[in-house]
Amino acid sequence: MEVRARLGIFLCDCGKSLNNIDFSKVKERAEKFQDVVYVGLSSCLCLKEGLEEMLSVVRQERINRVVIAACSPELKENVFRKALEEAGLNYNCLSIANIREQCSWAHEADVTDKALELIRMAANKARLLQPVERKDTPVNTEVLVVGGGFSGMKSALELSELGLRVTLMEREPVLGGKLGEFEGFYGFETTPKEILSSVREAIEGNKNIGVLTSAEIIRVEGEAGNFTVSIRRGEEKVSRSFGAIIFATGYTTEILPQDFELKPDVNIISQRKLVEMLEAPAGLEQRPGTIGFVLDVSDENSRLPFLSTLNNALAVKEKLGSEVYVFCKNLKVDSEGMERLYREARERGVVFLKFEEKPRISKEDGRVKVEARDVLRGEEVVLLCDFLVAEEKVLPPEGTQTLSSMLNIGTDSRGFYQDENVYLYPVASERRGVFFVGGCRGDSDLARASTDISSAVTSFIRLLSPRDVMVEVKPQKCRACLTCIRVCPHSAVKLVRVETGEEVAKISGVACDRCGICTAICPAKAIRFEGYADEQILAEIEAIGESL
Amino acid sequence: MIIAERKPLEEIKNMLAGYKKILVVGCGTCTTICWAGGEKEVGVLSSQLKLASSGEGNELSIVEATVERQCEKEMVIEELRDKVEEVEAILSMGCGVGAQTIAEIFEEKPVFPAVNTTFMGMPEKEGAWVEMCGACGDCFLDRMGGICPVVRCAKGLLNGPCGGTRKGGKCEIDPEKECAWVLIYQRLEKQDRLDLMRKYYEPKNYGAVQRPGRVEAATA
Amino acid sequence: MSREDNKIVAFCCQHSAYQVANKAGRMRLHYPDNVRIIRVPCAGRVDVQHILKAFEKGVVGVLVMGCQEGACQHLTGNTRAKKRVKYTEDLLKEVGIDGGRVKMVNLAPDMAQRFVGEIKEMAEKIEGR
Amino acid sequence: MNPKTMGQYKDREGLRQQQHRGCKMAIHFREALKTKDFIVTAEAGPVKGANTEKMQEHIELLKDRVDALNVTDNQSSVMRYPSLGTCLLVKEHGGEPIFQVTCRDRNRLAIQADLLFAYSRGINNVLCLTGDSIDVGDHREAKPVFDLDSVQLIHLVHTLNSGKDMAGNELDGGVDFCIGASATPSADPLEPQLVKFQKKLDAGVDFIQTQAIYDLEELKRFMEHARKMDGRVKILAGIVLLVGAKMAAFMNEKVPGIFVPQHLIDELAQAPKGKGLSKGIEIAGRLIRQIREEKICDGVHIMAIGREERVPEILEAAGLEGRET
Repeated sequence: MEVRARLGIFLCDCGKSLNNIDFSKVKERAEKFQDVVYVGLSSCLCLKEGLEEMLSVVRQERINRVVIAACSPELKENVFRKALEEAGLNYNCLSIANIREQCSWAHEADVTDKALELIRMAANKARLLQPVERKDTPVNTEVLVVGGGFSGMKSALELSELGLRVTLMEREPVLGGKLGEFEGFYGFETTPKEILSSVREAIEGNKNIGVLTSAEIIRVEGEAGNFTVSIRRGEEKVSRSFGAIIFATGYTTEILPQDFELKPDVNIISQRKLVEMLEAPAGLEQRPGTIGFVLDVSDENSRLPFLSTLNNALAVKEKLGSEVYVFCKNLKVDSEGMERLYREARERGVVFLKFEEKPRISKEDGRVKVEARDVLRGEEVVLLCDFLVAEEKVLPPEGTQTLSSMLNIGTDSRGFYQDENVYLYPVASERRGVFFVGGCRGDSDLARASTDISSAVTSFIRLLSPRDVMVEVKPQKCRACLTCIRVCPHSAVKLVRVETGEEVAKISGVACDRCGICTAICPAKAIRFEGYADEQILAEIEAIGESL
Repeated sequence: MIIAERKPLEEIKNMLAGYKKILVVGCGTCTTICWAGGEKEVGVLSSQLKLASSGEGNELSIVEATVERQCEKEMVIEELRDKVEEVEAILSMGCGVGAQTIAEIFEEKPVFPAVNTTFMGMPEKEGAWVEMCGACGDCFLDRMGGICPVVRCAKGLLNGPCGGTRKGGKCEIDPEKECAWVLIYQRLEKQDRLDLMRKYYEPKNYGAVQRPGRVEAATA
Repeated sequence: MSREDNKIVAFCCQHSAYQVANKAGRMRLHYPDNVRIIRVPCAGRVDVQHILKAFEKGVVGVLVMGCQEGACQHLTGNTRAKKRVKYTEDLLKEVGIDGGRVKMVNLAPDMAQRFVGEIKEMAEKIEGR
Repeated sequence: MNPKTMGQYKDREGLRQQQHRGCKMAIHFREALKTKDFIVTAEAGPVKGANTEKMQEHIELLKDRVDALNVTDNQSSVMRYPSLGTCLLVKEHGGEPIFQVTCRDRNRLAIQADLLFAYSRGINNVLCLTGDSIDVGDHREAKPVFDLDSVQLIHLVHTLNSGKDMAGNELDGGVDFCIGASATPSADPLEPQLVKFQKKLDAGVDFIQTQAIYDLEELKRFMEHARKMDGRVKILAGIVLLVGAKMAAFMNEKVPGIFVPQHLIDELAQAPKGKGLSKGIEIAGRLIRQIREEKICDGVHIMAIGREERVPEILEAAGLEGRET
């Protein structure tokens, strides 16, 4: 049965500072609004004293819907809601009129009438607010981590430390990823290989982490808290449930990219080849006297090529003692520690040359000739080197597009996950419960990957806390037209069979991000968004009309 | 599903000229699903009619309703019986079948169509539908790779594409639309059944459905 | 007609435009007081009917204010709103309410000046109607 | 000749000779197809209106210069003087008409009736076409008929030739049409078109007139396919007169199934101001000459849309003026 609304209106003049509102007039007029049983004025509603007074009035007057006319809701809404719950009211029975930022402060002249109208809008809406039930949707706490490189393994370890079960999936037969391809991090005591083997060991000894190698995702269904993932391992296909999925699928490099117009050669080589040489210098016929690096021709966005160049240049100096020249357009040293690496390289005698126009590269007497105009010196430079290390372009790994369309998640212009959407940045995606960490978000280094992992883990923990269902499909009105399923940006709606046997749309409380796009678009008006329901928005509009 | 489109307001206003009390009836089935005449569109049209009539100083009184399936007499009676009494005219937002069903039941009230019924189609994406079937009464999709040239080819050709096919296999009349015959070719080629396309098809029996059409189930 | 009768409704996305309005207030950037802000969770929540209803109630201008294109937390909310605003404009034209009285505005959270400018522009437009 | 008396001619050849009595044209088009090394046809476009003077001039100008004159049927879905009526004018002037029949405006009853009438008036050649879509013309709200398609139309003419109508009824006074069809050598993709082309050949046609072709390599590729399918049918390459670079670019962009290579557009663009048309005539002449010299196909069909009076110049440029027809 509908309980008749008993409205209490609590005005706050913010320490008597809202001088262009005549609160006595507001109080007098607001008392005449429909269903209002109390109007009071405070100067510090958000402080202990003000809150306590409000609570006692709410209890005394048996107020069941509260209107607060004060500062902007995002400032103190949670304080007020909590207080109301103490008084035994559902937190959703509160409507706030923003009479400070959007009224008193926004206008110079007397705005008593406007304030009154804002309060009437809030009161109209308050009358229609429904108590919200907190539903504890069961959430699967096991996490699937896709990609067994550094980022993937680290994510698995961090989650397992919190006592969570993790399945770590890798496409290749062994864990490891790209980390082993680095020669070393200059100035670090441990080598990448050592880091890798220690992480791998930790994974292997961990009871909470299950490892699936040579495994690939073929389908992802469901939503945050309850994903069903179909995985193929050779001939075998398995279907498993997870609460969240962390993608750490990494990146790939195109050695000697197309736009570089170079062909691999005995002495035009990739960074990886150079690393192999550095690992076994004894295998070289003779020590190379000069080694050149060319950078920044095909891709200005990536940091990784700069990082490997600086590291490898220093390693060449140390292990081979060759002369090292680095040709580049712009040197990016914005990652942690890179400035130091750069300085050290210069101190050790690595020569950096800045070009504007692409260097011309040719062969001469079995050596590689690089001709470029050094814009800083303003002169043509000709270098003959024994080896030329060419830039590698950082690209999304194979299968990224397939995964992206399977997940219904977009990629950025370079094809990496998590484009620069400010709200989702850095690791979230438009699908709640799906996160991206490390190299698959564009190029990354260990520091950035580690930050990513922490944010993803924190976000997942937040996902586990119970959420209120605010957006719901009324099954009897649903025509199963699938519109909401098609438009939901978070893939939070699916078709389910209800008891009557009919199929209707159902919104997952966990996956829903509460945008109301489905509510607005439903042609049968079958979706209700508590707090922003049609009748509630229309009631606010009605209040504007009433004074006309 | 049946696809329809809202008529321009001007046309609807002209139909309603002289009537003061109107019942706007949506249909909860096809026209809801194709966004032309569900509960929401009933609200939008009613709002528009109110705005238009009050602008002319002659406000209409509007009753809104939505019938689960306007083509079902029982449902129409159940939902509209009482509401019809208070109005002078009925505006149907169902397909042509729905409007005629209402007209047949409430014979003393004029019934006006607020939508144009356009075709039978499939949703392409949200808010977009494409024609798929022309109800020819003589289905031959088995030989056409599951693509009906009767409605998906601009000319309804049966033996292959016309010479107007545009570059990339687009239709002569609209570079945005696919040439059905190129689609049929590709589909049959994929299934290794191109022989079906190479066969000659006789002129179609356009009399397969005798107008007015009527079907009665043998077991009825 | 007094300004009080010439009301404007601004549907403001809570992620951007609503914050922008607050910011304008904090900066004491004054704007016409006939605007009424309705907070929405995303511009994509605003429906044709909400706008039409506002006009039915005598409101003379409506602004739908959402995030910058490409920066919607819900990806398509602001672009859908833009389409809907365009459609509503056409519906209003059919009932003799001239175009320009409904407008989609895309705002980043720091565009207080722009917000005020848009309100002023709409206020001027409806004053001269 | 009184059509009522047609029934008495049991012998078709006799009928044909009867019809030809008094004709100036030396050879019947069917004969030309058989005997000529290189066949030339041209298009006569009916006018919009009942004033047929200009058409008659064109007919008079062209009838002895080409082997037959095609008469278009509401070309581009633009309503005009009828194809059948214009064919009669060609006959009256002693020319050899090719009656173009599309499926767009008439159902199977109307088409059969028109064909019977045509034959009764000595119109013996029919080009079976689907017809452009209603949407490209000037009566866009018309109901498109397309009761038949071009392949079915070819079959229909054969049915009539066999002395029966489509419903299988005996005809009192049969017909014997020389049957043609069209092809689109520059279609992309070509394969579905070839399937249909094969159906036309299977149905049985005496000649093919292609859509406009400018890229002879494309034509050669098409001819390779066509010869493999049927070595017997006579294929006439369609030549549309270009009047300037603008028109060429427009056709590339807007006219389906036509591709003008860039070098021709450049050539037209380089022509001095006001000389675009002469350049177009030169190009058409050159194309025809090359087709004939390299024996790419059996002839050409010249479409000088709206500029029929320039056809003799094209023939001259092609070195065909003054040849025996």
